[in-house]
Amino acid sequence: MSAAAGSGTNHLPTIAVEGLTGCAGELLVILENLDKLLPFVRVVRFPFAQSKNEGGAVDITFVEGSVSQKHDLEKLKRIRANTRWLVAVGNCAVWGCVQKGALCKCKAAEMIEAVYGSAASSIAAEAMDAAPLDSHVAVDVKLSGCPINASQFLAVTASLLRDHLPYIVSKPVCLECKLRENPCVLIEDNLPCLGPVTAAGCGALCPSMGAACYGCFGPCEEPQIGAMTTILKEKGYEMEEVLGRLTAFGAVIPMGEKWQK
Amino acid sequence: MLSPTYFLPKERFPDFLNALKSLGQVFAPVKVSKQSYSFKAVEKASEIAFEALRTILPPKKFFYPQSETLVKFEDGEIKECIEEPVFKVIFGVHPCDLAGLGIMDTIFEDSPGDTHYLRKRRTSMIIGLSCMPDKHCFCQSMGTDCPEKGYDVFLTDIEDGYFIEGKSSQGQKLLADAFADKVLERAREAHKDRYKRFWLDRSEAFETGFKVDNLRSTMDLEWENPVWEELGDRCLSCGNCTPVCPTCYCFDLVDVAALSSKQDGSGDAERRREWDSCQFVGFAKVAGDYNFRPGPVDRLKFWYRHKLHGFDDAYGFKTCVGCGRCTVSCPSGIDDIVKVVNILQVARQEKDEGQPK
Amino acid sequence: MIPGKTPYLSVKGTIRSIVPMAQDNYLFDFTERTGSLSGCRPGQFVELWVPGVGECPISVCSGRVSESIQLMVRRAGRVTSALFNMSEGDSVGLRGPYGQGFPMEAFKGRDLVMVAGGLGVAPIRSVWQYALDHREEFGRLVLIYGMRHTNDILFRQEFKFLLRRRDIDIFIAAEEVVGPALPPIAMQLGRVTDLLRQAEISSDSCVAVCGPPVMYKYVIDVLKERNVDEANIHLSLERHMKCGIGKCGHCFIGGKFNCKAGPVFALPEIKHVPEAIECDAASLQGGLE
Amino acid sequence: MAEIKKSTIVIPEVTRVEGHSAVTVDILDGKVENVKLDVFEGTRYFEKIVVGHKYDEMAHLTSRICAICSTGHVLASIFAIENLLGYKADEKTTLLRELMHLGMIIESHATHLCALVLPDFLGVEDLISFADKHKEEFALWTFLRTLGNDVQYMVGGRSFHPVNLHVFKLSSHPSGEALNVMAHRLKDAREKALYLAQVFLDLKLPAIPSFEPEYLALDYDSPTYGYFGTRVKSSKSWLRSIEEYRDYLGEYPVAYSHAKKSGNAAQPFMVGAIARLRFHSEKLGREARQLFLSSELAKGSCNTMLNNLAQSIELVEAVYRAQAICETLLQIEEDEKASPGEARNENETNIDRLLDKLPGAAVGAVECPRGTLYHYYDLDEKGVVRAADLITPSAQNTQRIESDIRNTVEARIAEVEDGARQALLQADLETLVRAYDPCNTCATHAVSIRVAKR
Ligand SMILES: Cc1cc2nc3c(=O)[nH]c(=O)nc-3n(C[C@H](O)[C@H](O)[C@H](O)COP(=O)(O)OP(=O)(O)OC[C@H]3O[C@@H](n4cnc5c(N)ncnc54)[C@H](O)[C@@H]3O)c2cc1C
Ligand code: SF4
Ligand code: SF4
Ligand code: SF4
Repeated sequence: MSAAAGSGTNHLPTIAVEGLTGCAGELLVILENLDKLLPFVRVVRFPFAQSKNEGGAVDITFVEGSVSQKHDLEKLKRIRANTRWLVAVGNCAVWGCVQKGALCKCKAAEMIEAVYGSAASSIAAEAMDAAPLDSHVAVDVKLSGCPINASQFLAVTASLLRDHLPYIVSKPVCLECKLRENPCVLIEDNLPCLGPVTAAGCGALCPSMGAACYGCFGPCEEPQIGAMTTILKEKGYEMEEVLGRLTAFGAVIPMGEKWQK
Repeated sequence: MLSPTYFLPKERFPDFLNALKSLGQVFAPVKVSKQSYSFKAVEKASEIAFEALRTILPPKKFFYPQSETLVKFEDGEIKECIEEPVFKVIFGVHPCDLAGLGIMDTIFEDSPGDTHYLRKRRTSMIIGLSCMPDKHCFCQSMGTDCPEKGYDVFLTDIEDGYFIEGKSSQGQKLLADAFADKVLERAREAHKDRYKRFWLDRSEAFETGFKVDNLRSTMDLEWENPVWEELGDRCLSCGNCTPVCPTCYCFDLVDVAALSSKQDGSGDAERRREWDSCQFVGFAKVAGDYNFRPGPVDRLKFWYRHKLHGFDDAYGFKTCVGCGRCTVSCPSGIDDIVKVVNILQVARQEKDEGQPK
Repeated sequence: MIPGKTPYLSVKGTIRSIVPMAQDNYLFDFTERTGSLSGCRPGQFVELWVPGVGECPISVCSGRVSESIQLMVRRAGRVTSALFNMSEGDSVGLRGPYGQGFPMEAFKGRDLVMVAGGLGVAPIRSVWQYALDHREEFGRLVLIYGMRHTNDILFRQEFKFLLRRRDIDIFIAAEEVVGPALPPIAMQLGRVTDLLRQAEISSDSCVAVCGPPVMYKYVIDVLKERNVDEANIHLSLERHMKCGIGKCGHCFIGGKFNCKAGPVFALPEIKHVPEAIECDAASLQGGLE
Repeated sequence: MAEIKKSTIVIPEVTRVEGHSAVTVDILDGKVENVKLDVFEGTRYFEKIVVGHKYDEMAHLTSRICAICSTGHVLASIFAIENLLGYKADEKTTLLRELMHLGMIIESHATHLCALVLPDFLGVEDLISFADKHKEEFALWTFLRTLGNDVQYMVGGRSFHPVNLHVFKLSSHPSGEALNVMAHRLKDAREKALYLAQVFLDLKLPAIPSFEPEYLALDYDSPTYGYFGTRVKSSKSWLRSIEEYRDYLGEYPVAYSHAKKSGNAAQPFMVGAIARLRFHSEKLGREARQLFLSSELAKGSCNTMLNNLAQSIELVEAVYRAQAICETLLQIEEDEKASPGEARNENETNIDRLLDKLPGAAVGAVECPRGTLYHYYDLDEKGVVRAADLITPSAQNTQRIESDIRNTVEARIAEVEDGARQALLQADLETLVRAYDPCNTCATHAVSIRVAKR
């Protein structure tokens, strides 16, 4: 990999970590795993974690958060222009997460009105409908998760440092769940487990603890939403609730449109 | 010459378990939730769930783990990953699972033999255990209801004790030693009578099943039966039916790259296999995004066909052993093989009858 | 018995040369010192490993494999892209040869028709190279090669020489002109099926076919029009493949592992297998017929 | 006519804090005219996001407000709903929730203190030099945050955005073995926590002229220093139920910032570690209490910079308390083994009856690392959220931060125009903002003071 921003003696590839609108979850995961990366990279930008931050070209930029305001968009465009690999990290950046899920129910302006009241207008001028990065710029790699799984993050970085595209599974959570030999909470406890339509990566965290998957990793490849809805309805969940759960983490927007009615 | 048979009174079971433990770590079904069991390491007889019919995962997991590294690339060289297996004793394997292991053996033994599986398999002892079918068991239909091969020792529950047969030489040696240690008795006529009665009663106990002789042609003739679309509409493509199957062997091979400062790609890496499922969208996709099985219906039909006659040609057997795991672990209730086969057979029969003589 | 070595172990192949053939199609020549690939037959394939990225099945496209083995690779995804980033002297892992290949022995003494569509020309090349090396053992040789765009043509240099030979009839066509007006070799506008109708094909010919999944059905129809015996039609099927040795299940179709029993099948073996040669209507739009 | 001078101090992005924020100070004719803490973290309207969702979804939805305090949000939402339904969790559940919360306190305080604050005092600006030149501090941080994370991982299944905490219960309990290992790790961590507190006890603090604000913190009956409660205590000696939070907090949105501000304009109040220690220092364990007594905090100093020290004392307490909880849980497990068969899940069977209390509304609160967090929910008869109100500690502190900045600039107004000393003032302002550990989900050293003439 070319050390695009390589300055002087330091030939290590460069990385940057940036946040748009999110909860800083990925920033935290990356911060916590930085000691493993430091021998192999030079961190040129990471405002969450350090004060001396450089501008200019970078090899890999990890971006957390959704585009939810004009400020985010300007920043994202700057990032795109300066990085070779743009990696969307986290459900916010890949799917839009909860703030995008909420758009199924009402528009951003309505929400601002409701939350900020009289001060709404100045905020509304800045705000945009929350959207994942790829609705605005080209994204090279998408690593979902809320938050991302640390070992997946390290594997993705390892691939990119070799200049290879990483392999990211988009099989359903059920696979990991069965590999861990968990009793199925959807079958045994009638919990509204979204494992069948959610992308694996977490290691089937929730079902392994006896709880229902609530879809925080975003949808798997071609989620069978129709079948999922049918099954949950048969278990006595009301349509309204099922749609609420399916859309909560921002992913399954087509279903959300039905919810808007 | 027939090998000797033994009797183990139930109160002596802990001693028998100790004999097993002296060979290696013992794994047996353990209750893990209201209705599920799992093969886990056990220390005491009280931990064993003797009533367990089907565990969530079949015993294949011991020889073909969910994830294992096959080959690695280290210091610029391609190297084999050989792991020295530790001896395992798997206790409580029912006839359907024994048949399942037999099928796995065939696949992995077929040339070129799979070293990784075979090494682990040969470093183990399988202790079979009799069972009484529940409403989902249909091993009788599949012809896998009697233990034939793939085990070392088999225990038949005859109320106050177990009637024990040794199959392999390591199994017979275990029994001979246990007999010498007075853990086992020689089986007497009364035991043998009860043993026979057990198996007769058991064969009467099946609540469900179908005829297999026409399965192949039925599957082909009913390939367009409307039932497939109905099932497909309910299919989650979650893949739950395959990891739980004693004969599903499909895997994905993935590379795991180590973080490396070598930017020319010569850094260390591992090649790992992980269980995969034919129910996932990308399973049969080839370059150019052409997918041979694009929809849930296509994948579900493929699965049914594979289970019910897929290996007829390749190996001369069917790959369903009738354990009922897929039926109980499908969140959608569409992997009810017995029900589906019955629907297909009825439809076929109607056509046969409708045909002019 | 338990074999000594894991069957997933590859040997090291070093890139000797890389020749760009058409956009996103490069011909790689590897040296392999252990000689484990030297028994390779036309139509067989190897598993190529770029460590840290993955493996993919690639057909051997040279009729003779000794010290070196040639692979024609199209950049399709992760592994192939990683390979494209490599240069001469770099190494990859290779294991094989796998699969049954074309039954060259059975073809001997008969007319041989070779039908290639797109990248399918790679394994077919090993067939014609073999046949030309053993020219006297075959009857008439007919080579039919179709592609989508004129500038997709692979082995252009080789075709220049082949076209001059009298002992092989060659028909090449593209569906559309893209790039330089027409390449400097005899090329028509049309489809593989059009060429098949032009060519003189005796009903007792043997046929070797390789191309995109959508092509097979139409090729078979034309061959049947020509009264070619089904048993003499051999098709190389592409399937998603991981292990190459009949374990991983990805390429399993209708009771057979494509990697072991195939990838080359005689038509009667797969005719009634669902999915084997059908194709869905959607992918036909703008397709071959 | 005399020239009117207008200058502005701008900290465009405060680094090493969670979230994105900027500080602007307008100075007109030698007087501070305006102070703005501008949080430009994108709007996420959580109060609207949660509407239409079921009560049991609140924990994982609101946890996404903030990664560092996610456990706090999870617990506040659970408490609100349990308060509404009149449900009291059993002892084991309560202890595990407290353990989880302490994990967050350890992790959050350690990260704030070691990784975000210490670099100011060590004089390092980037992570690599921090990791390189101050191995010991860097290792200390790694050790403590990993410990906090692992506690949360053990109880919650994830070090943040936990998946195991639900209304009424935990979906699974950590094994005895895990608790045992954790108890030992916590014991080994005591020394490190004490060392860190000593570092902060010994620090010389920059002069920030703070004035005594009104301190607010949760009040509770438990005999140990804690973070959960349903009453609020004020340094103005009043005590009220959290249900009345609107009366005493008064929240209003500000046009220039996306984080709402709380407080009474005339009298800003402060929440967080200093406030908690003021009210509950007598409940601290021996070691933490000794540290407290030997500090300025015990003398009632209101210097904001002491918030760092206060957090370090809490960290010590948290390590001790978490260990004690692990041991208690192990004891409970022993007792359960001794007398099995006692139905533990009697609560579960009553959920339907509990839901009969719906519709209704209630408040839940927890003391997060940065102060009191309130969640208010109004549920309809099916348990679906009709309205919500979520008030974070940072929102409550905003006004006080602004007034601290104002006071500091006013006291050091000469420095504004003095090139050499200006940089120092800016750096101190940033350190000040950071001392609050504001969780705007962030603040750069590139503080600039622009002097405009008109
Ligand atoms: C017997 C056989 C011979 C082949 N011969 C050649 C050849 O000579 N030259 C050549 O360029 N290609 C050949 N291919 C196709 C080649 O294997 C795929 O293009 C390659 O696997 C793509 O790998 P990738 O990692 O670059 O792409 P990926 O990033 O893995 O995926 C890109 C696309 O390829 C599909 N794909 C992934 N793995 C496989 C696979 N194992 N088989 C088929 N499709 C896959 C994916 O589903 C996806 O649609 C052959 C395939 C087979 C089965
Ligand atoms: S994806 Fe989840 S963890 Fe990441 S920023 Fe968004 S809310 Fe936080
Ligand atoms: S518990 Fe959920 S994730 Fe696991 S198998 Fe059942 S549905 Fe799938
Ligand atoms: S199981 Fe589902 S909700 Fe739970 S962590 Fe995994 S993806 Fe997220």
